[in-house]
Amino acid sequence: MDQTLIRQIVEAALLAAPQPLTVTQLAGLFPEDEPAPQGSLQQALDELREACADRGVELVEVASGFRFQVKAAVHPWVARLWTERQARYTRATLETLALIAYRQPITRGEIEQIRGVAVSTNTVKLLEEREWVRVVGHRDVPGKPALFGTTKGFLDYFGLRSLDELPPLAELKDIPELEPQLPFDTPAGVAAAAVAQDIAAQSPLEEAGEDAAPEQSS
Amino acid sequence: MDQTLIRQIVEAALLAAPQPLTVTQLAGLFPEDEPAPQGSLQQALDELREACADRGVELVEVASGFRFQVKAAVHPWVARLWTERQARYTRATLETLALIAYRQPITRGEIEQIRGVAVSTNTVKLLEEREWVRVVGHRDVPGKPALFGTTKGFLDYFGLRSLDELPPLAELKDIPELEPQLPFDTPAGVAAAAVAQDIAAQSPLEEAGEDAAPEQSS
Amino acid sequence: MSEPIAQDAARPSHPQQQEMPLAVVKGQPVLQMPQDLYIPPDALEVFLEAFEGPLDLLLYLIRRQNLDILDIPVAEITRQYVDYIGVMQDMRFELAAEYLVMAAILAEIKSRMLLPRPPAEEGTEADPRAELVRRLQEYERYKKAAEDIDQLDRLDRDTALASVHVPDRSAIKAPPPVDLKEMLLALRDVLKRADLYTHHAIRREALSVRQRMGEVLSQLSDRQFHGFETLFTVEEGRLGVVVTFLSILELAKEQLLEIVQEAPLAPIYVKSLAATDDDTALPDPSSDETGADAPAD
Repeated sequence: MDQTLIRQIVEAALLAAPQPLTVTQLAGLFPEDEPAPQGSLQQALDELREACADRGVELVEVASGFRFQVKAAVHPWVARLWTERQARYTRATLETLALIAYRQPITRGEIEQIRGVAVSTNTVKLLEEREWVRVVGHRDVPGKPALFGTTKGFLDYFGLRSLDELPPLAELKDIPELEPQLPFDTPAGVAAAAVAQDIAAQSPLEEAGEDAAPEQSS
Repeated sequence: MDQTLIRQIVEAALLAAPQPLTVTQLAGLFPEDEPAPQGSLQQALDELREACADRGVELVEVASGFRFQVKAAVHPWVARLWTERQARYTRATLETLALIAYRQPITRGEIEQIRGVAVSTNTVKLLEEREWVRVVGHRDVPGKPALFGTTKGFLDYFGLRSLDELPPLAELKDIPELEPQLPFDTPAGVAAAAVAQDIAAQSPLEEAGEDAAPEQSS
Repeated sequence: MSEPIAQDAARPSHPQQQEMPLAVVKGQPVLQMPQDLYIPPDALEVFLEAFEGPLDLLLYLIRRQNLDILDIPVAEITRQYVDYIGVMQDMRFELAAEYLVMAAILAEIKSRMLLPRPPAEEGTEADPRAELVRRLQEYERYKKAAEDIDQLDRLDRDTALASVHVPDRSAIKAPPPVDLKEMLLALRDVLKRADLYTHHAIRREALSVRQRMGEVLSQLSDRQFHGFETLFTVEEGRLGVVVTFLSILELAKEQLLEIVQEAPLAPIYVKSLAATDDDTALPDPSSDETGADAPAD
């Protein structure tokens, strides 16, 4: 079978399928009596990936297979197709997600212990509704709290093939300032300005307090 | 603005949009203070159309705008993404198949005698269409009933080198010990629900690919 | 490449350029962070929303303000935190509780630092700050991890799925999968029933003979006489020859085969008595049936 035809089939299938496709799934497109030759699918994927160099889309591999996606460089223009703003996620949501991703399986109580603050039911529900996390079991302690883990959908959404591709967890940082009798030597005015800048930079106010649903302001 | 970038934006937008886009809609992707130069969008569309010559998709203009679509030439393969499973075979079909396998060559009348019930023409036709059984001759008695036997395709499907590899009938009598491991003894409703779930859960591709050749007229 | 407007529009617009308000509390812009950070009642709301809890606030104070969190006026902070309970009524009380717990922890650490330790325990007692430091460090790690995750290119925000139209959505119909066991179970049921109709009980036989019977019939489908020997394939070995021979005998028994020998030791010829497919113009014996499967079970 012609490699050009195989490449065309793979390209068309990846663009026609509503979800990423694995090499096995791609192989399933070919009838048994005329299968794609050994290695030809991988070759087609390589060729397609290279052919994207100059294009507006790229071929990426995520947890559940290969997919074409819009290049980040042109996405800002493409995003104007959708008038409504994309969901933004609060720090509470992202920190909860991070703890589930890096420490799974983990209970809500354990998340609260590390964050030092209650995790609202809505935060967990939001992550479950997005199908980014799911209950993977229950810890065998009184109350049988649910253990949460991340899903393939989480990896797909963030363009990852596996959890290994998450950014490495930072090293523990020293907290040298935690010494007694350290003078509070920063002038109040300077400190206030620093706080103001920080807060403006991370603009926490506009995303705080709405765990329930990511705002879709437009 | 660079024509390459404009082409990339147009390509990405057409691939990201769920519906065809008009030139006006494409122009709307560019901010007012940095619009796409006069004619550049049409040029981008022309370039993209030409670039599809060797690809599995093509750029076409339809009533509501431009869109990429799967080329008819590769559609037979791509269509296997949406393979539908027909309903499972009835008990009558399976019994008929088993009797043909174990007692070939056998006429329909003989099958009916053993089963104690009539065998419909459709049942046999179904097995013939699947190319699992075929007429190997006709018994030389009044009515010249067809003698059925199994095919090589039957052996291939079940992974047998010869009929000898089917379990001896004597072992079948002891099958109750075998039964608990099998899913078939679940109540019909439960089993059907489980099957339905299976089918819903797994992508159709995973089970595609044993017979129906993609040479489907499109 | 120029920065597209879409990106800019995603950021909230701040109308004032000269001085950004720290926050808006009760409709009034707050331009200056109150000096006693941990106490001001009006700023409480700001903090509760700007920080992800007491650990976050403490980290901030340590990292950015060089504040010695242990050198705070415990009596004062305690009094004011208690005052906040009133303010908290119409706010998120569970958050206030967490800040109060943290204040209590700080107070406890401070008091333990001030009190002379019993000599016996001096060597063994851990620094009361150690646990707090450990928690702060661990929280800081995951706070960073959350920021990292937020930086990942993600669908909808940074990219979108590319897809094309499929002009022909007609699905291919695939026949149902069949498990061998499924078929065997069906057969077992037949056998069980057949036991009731005893004269049709099936006895065990070599299936290879059955298979070969079909093959021999196909070979003879031209209804001509064939040499007996031509039906055997030497390459199959002795077993193959025996299987073929048995199948010929079985076919003869079932009157599907005619075996002819003109004289002793003369060549043997066989001819199929089974009609070929060409004869299918004969009346279909099934025409008198309903055409539907009678219920089997």
